[in-house]
Amino acid sequence: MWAIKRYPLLWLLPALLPVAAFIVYPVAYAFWTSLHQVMLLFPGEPFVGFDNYARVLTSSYFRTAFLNSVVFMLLAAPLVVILGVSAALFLQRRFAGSMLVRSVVLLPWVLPGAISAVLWIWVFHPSFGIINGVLLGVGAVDTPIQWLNTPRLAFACVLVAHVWTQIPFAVVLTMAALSAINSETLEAATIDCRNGWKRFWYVVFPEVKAMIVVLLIYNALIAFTTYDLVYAMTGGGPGTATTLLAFQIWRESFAMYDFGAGSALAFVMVAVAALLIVLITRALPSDLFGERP
Amino acid sequence: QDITLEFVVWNYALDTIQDNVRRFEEANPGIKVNVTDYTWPDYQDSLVLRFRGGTQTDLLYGGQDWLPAWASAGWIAPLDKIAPEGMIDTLSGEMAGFALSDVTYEDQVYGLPYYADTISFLYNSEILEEHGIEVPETWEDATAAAEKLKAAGMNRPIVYEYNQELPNFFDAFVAQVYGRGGDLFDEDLNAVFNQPDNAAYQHLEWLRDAFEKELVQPENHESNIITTMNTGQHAFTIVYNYVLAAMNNKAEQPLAGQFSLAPMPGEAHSTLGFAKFYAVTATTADDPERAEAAWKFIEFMAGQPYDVAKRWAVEHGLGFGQLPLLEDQEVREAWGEWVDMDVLSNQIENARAGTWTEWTAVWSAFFRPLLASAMVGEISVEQAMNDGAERWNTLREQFANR
Amino acid sequence: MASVELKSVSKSFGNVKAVRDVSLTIPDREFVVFVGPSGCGKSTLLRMIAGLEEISAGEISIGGRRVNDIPAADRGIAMVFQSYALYPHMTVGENMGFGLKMSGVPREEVKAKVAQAASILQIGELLERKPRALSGGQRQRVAIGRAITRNPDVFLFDEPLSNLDAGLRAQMRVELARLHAEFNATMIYVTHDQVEAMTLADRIVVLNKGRIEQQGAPLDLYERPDSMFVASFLGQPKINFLDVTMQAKQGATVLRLSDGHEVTLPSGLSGKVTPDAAAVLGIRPDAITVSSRATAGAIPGKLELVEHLGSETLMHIRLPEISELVTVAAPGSKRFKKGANCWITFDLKRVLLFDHRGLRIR
Amino acid sequence: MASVELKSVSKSFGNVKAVRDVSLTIPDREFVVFVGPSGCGKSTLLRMIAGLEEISAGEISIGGRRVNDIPAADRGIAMVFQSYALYPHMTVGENMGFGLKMSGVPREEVKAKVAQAASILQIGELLERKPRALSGGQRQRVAIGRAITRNPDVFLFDEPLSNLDAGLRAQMRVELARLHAEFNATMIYVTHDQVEAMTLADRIVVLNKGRIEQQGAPLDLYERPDSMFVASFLGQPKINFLDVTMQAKQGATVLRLSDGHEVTLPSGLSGKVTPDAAAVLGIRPDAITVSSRATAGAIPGKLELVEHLGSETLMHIRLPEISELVTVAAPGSKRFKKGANCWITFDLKRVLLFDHRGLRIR
Amino acid sequence: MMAGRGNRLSTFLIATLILMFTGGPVLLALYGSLVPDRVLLSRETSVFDYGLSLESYRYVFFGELPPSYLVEGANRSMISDAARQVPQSLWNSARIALSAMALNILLGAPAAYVFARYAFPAKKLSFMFIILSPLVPTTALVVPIYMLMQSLGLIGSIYGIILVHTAQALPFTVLILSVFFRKLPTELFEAAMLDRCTGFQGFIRIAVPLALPSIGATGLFAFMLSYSEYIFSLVLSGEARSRPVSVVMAALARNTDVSWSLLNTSIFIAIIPTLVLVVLVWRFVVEGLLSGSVKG
Ligand SMILES: Nc1ncnc2c1ncn2[C@@H]1O[C@H](COP(=O)(O)OP(=O)(O)OP(=O)(O)O)[C@@H](O)[C@H]1O
Ligand SMILES: Nc1ncnc2c1ncn2[C@@H]1O[C@H](COP(=O)(O)OP(=O)(O)OP(=O)(O)O)[C@@H](O)[C@H]1O
Ligand SMILES: [Mg+2]
Ligand SMILES: [Mg+2]
Repeated sequence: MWAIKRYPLLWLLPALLPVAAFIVYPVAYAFWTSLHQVMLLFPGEPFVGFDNYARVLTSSYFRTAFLNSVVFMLLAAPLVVILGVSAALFLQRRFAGSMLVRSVVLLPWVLPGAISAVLWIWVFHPSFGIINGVLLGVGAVDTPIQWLNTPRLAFACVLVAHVWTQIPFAVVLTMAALSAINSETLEAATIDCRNGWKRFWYVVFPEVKAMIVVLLIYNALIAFTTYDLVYAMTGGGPGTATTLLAFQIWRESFAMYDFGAGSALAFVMVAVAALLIVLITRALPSDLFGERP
Repeated sequence: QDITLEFVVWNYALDTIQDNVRRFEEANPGIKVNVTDYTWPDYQDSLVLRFRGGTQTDLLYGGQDWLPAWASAGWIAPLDKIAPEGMIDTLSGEMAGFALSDVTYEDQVYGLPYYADTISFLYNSEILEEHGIEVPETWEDATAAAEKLKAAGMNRPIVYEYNQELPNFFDAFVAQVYGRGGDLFDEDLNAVFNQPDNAAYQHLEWLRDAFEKELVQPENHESNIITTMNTGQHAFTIVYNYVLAAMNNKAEQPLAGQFSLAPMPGEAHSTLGFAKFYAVTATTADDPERAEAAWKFIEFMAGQPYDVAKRWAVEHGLGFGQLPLLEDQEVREAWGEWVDMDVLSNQIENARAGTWTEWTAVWSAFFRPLLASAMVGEISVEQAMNDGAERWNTLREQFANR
Repeated sequence: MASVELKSVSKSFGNVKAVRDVSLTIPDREFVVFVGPSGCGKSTLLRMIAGLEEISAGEISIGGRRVNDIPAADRGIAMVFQSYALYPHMTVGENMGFGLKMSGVPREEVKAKVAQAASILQIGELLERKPRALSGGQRQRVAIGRAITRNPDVFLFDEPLSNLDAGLRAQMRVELARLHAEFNATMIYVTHDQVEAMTLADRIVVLNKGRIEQQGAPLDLYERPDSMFVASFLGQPKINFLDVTMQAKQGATVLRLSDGHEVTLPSGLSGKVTPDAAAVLGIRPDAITVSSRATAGAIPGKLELVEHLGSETLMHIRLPEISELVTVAAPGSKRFKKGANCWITFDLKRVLLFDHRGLRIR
Repeated sequence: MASVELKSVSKSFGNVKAVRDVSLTIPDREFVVFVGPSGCGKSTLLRMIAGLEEISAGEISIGGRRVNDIPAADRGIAMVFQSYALYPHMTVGENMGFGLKMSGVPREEVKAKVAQAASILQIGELLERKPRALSGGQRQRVAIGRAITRNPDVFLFDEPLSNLDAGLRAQMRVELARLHAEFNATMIYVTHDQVEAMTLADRIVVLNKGRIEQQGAPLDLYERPDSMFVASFLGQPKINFLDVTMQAKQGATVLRLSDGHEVTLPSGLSGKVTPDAAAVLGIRPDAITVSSRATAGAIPGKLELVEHLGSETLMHIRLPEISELVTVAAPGSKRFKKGANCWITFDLKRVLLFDHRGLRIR
Repeated sequence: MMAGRGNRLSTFLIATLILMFTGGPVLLALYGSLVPDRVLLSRETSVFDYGLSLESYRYVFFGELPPSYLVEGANRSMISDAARQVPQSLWNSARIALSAMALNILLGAPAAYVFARYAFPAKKLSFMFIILSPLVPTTALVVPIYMLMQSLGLIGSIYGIILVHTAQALPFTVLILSVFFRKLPTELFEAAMLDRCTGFQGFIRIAVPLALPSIGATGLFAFMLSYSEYIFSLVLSGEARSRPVSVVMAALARNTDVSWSLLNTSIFIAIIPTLVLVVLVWRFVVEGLLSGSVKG
């Protein structure tokens, strides 16, 4: 019954089944939808082939939203990983108050997304935000900066907020991975290299590389597919500055009652995300997917 | 046998809703009402999901912009189906014109107002006084006033609710166009707003100019407008009346009492009036037992003697579609705390209903990003208006042929 | 200049005292070997010198510079870890060249040095493998290689040859000696192998329970141990101890075994002899002669176990009258039979005497 | 019944052939020791018997039952891993008791057995510690403890004593011998320690590059090696090899060293002697006598290096005329000086002769 | 390893930077929860005039209306019943997120273990399946999943949410855990085999305890994913009784009738228990467990 060699499926099914039930079935359904005209205000759900795809790909928002999403992801995922890993490395140090810092680092994680948005609005708000307060207070600027109302700045701000929310997980995962490194390997490294950065790059990084790849994939996916925080902060604006592709799925489906188009857009994003995963795993080869030696 | 009605709301002042429901239950033994609330931005999506998923829903808050779509999709039912003969006519008679228009689709009344309100032009009277500025009569006045304030060191005199994902964004724009005395559509529902002499066209240009001159500070949620205006760094805003009530709330806000309502600038001083209403789903209307209970509920909430509507007005400053309440002493007294009743009454009388079709909501979702882009100068006003008009016409055709 | 100096160094893990108040001066270029029973603190001491272990008390200087707060990388040391501590993701070659690469040595030179070390260690053909595809002894050699490619001031070796076969070990011993001569580095070396200790060391430091028990030149320690502990620790097979009482007789010292046999020491200790004092006689297995016939003064015994090691034979002889087991090492493979009666005599010049506290009586 | 039988067993890792066509029968209760150079496949062989390594070719039976496809857990085996493989999250006590616990032995009994093993291994006071708080030798003892608490049919020991000090190692050796006698288990033991091999083994199997080179009783192998490899592998210090040419002279065999010196073997080999055939003379260090004066037939040499091991002295003597280095082991600490001239003679009864392929000529 | 001895000043500076970046906004929330809006927003008055006030906390926990609620001649103050749902929603979230976490570990760890340590037919395929399943944006799945749940009768209960959250986190749980399981030395499992462990026992007694830090980290991941998930929590929870924190907090954050201080109070009340839990697990995530097991 428990023999793994003979019944590997028995060990896998508990994980595969829920995923299949709550992801594969809905995905299949969504795919079906993407090939049909499913508009709630119109009768019937006729098959339309790839019309929906053509429609979303040629829609007015697609180009901007797609670029925004891709840039957002290309910035957010590496930023989260780099900052998270650096913080994790730093937090391995023991110093007075290190436990406090370790705990505080987790704070962004325990805040629901809507709340993070509120707090960051408060940070960036032109009239009562803390940053402008400080800048005005010290006389660095004489008129408040319109953080969230200036296209480039708004993009940067939502990026900061997004990175902020994702860092704790990166820290936790990296620290867990770091703790799984044989301490003597690290000791050997402290003898071999005096340069902490090199020590990280040559000894520590290879040991946590697989985990970093997972982190990158996860963060790329998250950055590519979430929009709650961004929309709560900017509503996608000003103009189209922070309009994200993932939100358009929602808009097509629920605001325009066109579920076919929404689903089609989702599968366009799947294609991009899959490409992305392939790129990440190619760029950072790790034995993540291989057979065990 | 108890009946439990499923009542879906957005969660503005949820405790008051629940208190009202409790009172209803006390008055109507045997009927229980289960309240499910969603946030305003999620509300219509959640309802669409409930409709599509077939989740038991008896009563709900409706909105003027969704009514034609929901009614034509067969999700909600006309109240005649559940109300006693003649009752609806009676109640309609006491409704403000824009409110009645908003709850009516193809000549049938689908709801009774939960609240009905106008979108208003608000200003900080102390600031205006301090700078010797008159209350703007026209949009050009508004620009002039804002420029004067800006010159005097006020960074962004106008606070503007700018969130392309909320229907409010479109509603506010329409209200401003109505202030100018124009409309976006002609009698036959043709889009005319892409003509440069159309008021909408001109107003969008006005907005674009105001943004360009850095007179406007966008806020993406009305709740932020309350706090932002209360920092005293801004003089004007355009928003729902109950927001004014919150801005002038002495218990909470530092500058309470400084904010006043002015007639919407423009030649007509008109504005958009709208109604949110209690509606009944089609499935419930078809089930006699539930239908009866549902009617009792709607009648309790929105029917005579309008106690609940009055409560909303008194406690939260929500407007109402039931005209008799305008004369109610208690209401006038409570409102007097935060608004000049005469100005407000005038504005209400001067308000117009919007143009709501089956495809308005869909179109508005498409049009709002265009508006937003045009305001900040990403695209030209002309392009925004033309694209919007084109989409309008396509949709109109599609719906005609469906 | 890379003398190593320990001043009253101590180390505790929680309430385990691993190293207690060790003071030791190792001059530049000396080859010092630490020996001591398992768990006596050898590795801990090495790790403290390397800077891998916080120093609980005391002070360590390398080349005259206090290094307590200097990070490991800056102490100018190379170390072979007892547990190897290879970098699992690097090939053998990369493992060995890593230290050099990190010191900025050009790639070509690294390669040459690695190749040289690999050929010394006979792992030339394994350079491309990852550590997990190596045998235990091969891993250990990589660990050695990692240290000897470098050119440090101080080498720290923690049982570097323990997993190698005898032949290889002998070769490596020679190589290490050569390395020492060549590099002019100070060497601190931990081993359990007596041959290594005796042949390599300029000085042996015997540790016991975290303390230095005795230190000195190898042969000195072997022949003139200060205590029973040192006497028994060095020398293989172990020294035999027999309880005796001492008597001074006509200037000579007479030791009486518990069965009444008397052994008269040729050289006098008489001045120090308290009559009838209990003492312990120590005699190395190779200082005992076994004969199959009784001779004058010989002590009778019975062969309990005979072990043939090839080049020598170990005989475990029970002395029935004092019921002690004595080990005798005889060269070659003597054909004594198990259970046979025999008579043993001591090489009196090599008898060591200890008092009741285990300290040597000279 | 736990005989172990290997039939033409091979193992490859990719294109590395670790074990080649090994056939071996180990009767029940035998104590077999595997020796061989580092990397020759000892551990691999052990792991194959244990069932940890897929068998590339051949067949293994335990107790007469083919076990190729029987999982490790069901082979009735206890093993000490070369790398210990302690469970890091368990205390020493838990590590040692884990196997018993898994076999459903009652808690009390586990505790008793663990306590007993711990006291044998002298780690009684460490039972509550985690492995990472142990010294290398302590960890190794825990690894042994994990095996000996159990009562398997076959014990597999992979260099179990390599990190222990000499004294402890001697004690453990005795304990293992006792254990063997007591448990009636078959023992397969890998070691690099010749003393262990010679004293513990019923039979020694010498491996070389994945093949069995020779097997037999310890003393047999030492005294009658089949090949130069075995001769040089066993015995410490290593046997000396000198190139000679053979001649039959009057029924005796005369070996001519390259400098013309002749050594006449007392017992005849003449039948096999091809005149002027090249051969190799093997002579163990302890079969050479060194004298400071020239005697008849003695070969002159010069002392290059003297190593004092305490109980014996190793002299490395250069024979100038044939420029070979010969190692001589003499008991005690001989006071020869480095650089002194000396003359060596061979114990002719102990001379071994090998042909050009390295095989013994008898 | 010896503690990094980086220079004290740099340690202090970096620590401060991290504290300010990660903790700053939350500190703002704490401040905001203790100060009424009229003080917070006003340029003229400051905390020192009014002192800190716990009235919002009292409202959330005891339903005690703030004194300002009853101020004569003012609208009622901006309080919302949603704030009073916070404690209940925390309880809901705790049940949902803890269940999702437990399910993730229970269901995911065996699969991860098998992926990490065994070769079997169709391994690649099932692994690809696991990897690719989270690619589809959840927005596209809302309708099908809603309808699926509707047909299972799980709308309006926490069970549907638990299931969905579990399924959403599982692919990553498996991925992360298999990376960790891969790092465990093979020898340990070999030793376990010889100690007569079955595959299952090897998993339970060796792999799981050794991977505990990583299981902790993964568990935190699943927990937090569930805790902060919004869309499914919203649409599947239905009425207030089964609503998790994320939904209630969003309701507060997006509502006009909630004062800042009440919102901030709710934020605080919502995060403290979670933070405590997360920090507890977190403390042992950083414990290295592997040292001293194998040589080499
Ligand atoms: N995974 C592997 N891949 C390739 N080669 C391997 C692998 N494992 C072992 N080997 C090789 O197989 C040979 C036999 O290894 P094994 O561990 O059995 O040696 P050993 O006799 O135990 O040596 P030692 O005495 O050093 O422990 C070695 O040469 C080793 O390099
Ligand atoms: N982390 C620790 N916690 C508690 N005790 C420890 C720890 N590390 C080592 N010890 C103890 O300190 C003592 C010295 O350990 P050390 O490793 O220095 O011994 P050693 O002399 O190298 O022994 P061996 O010859 O067995 O390697 C041992 O008794 C060991 O049990
Ligand atoms: Mg040690
Ligand atoms: Mg081995």
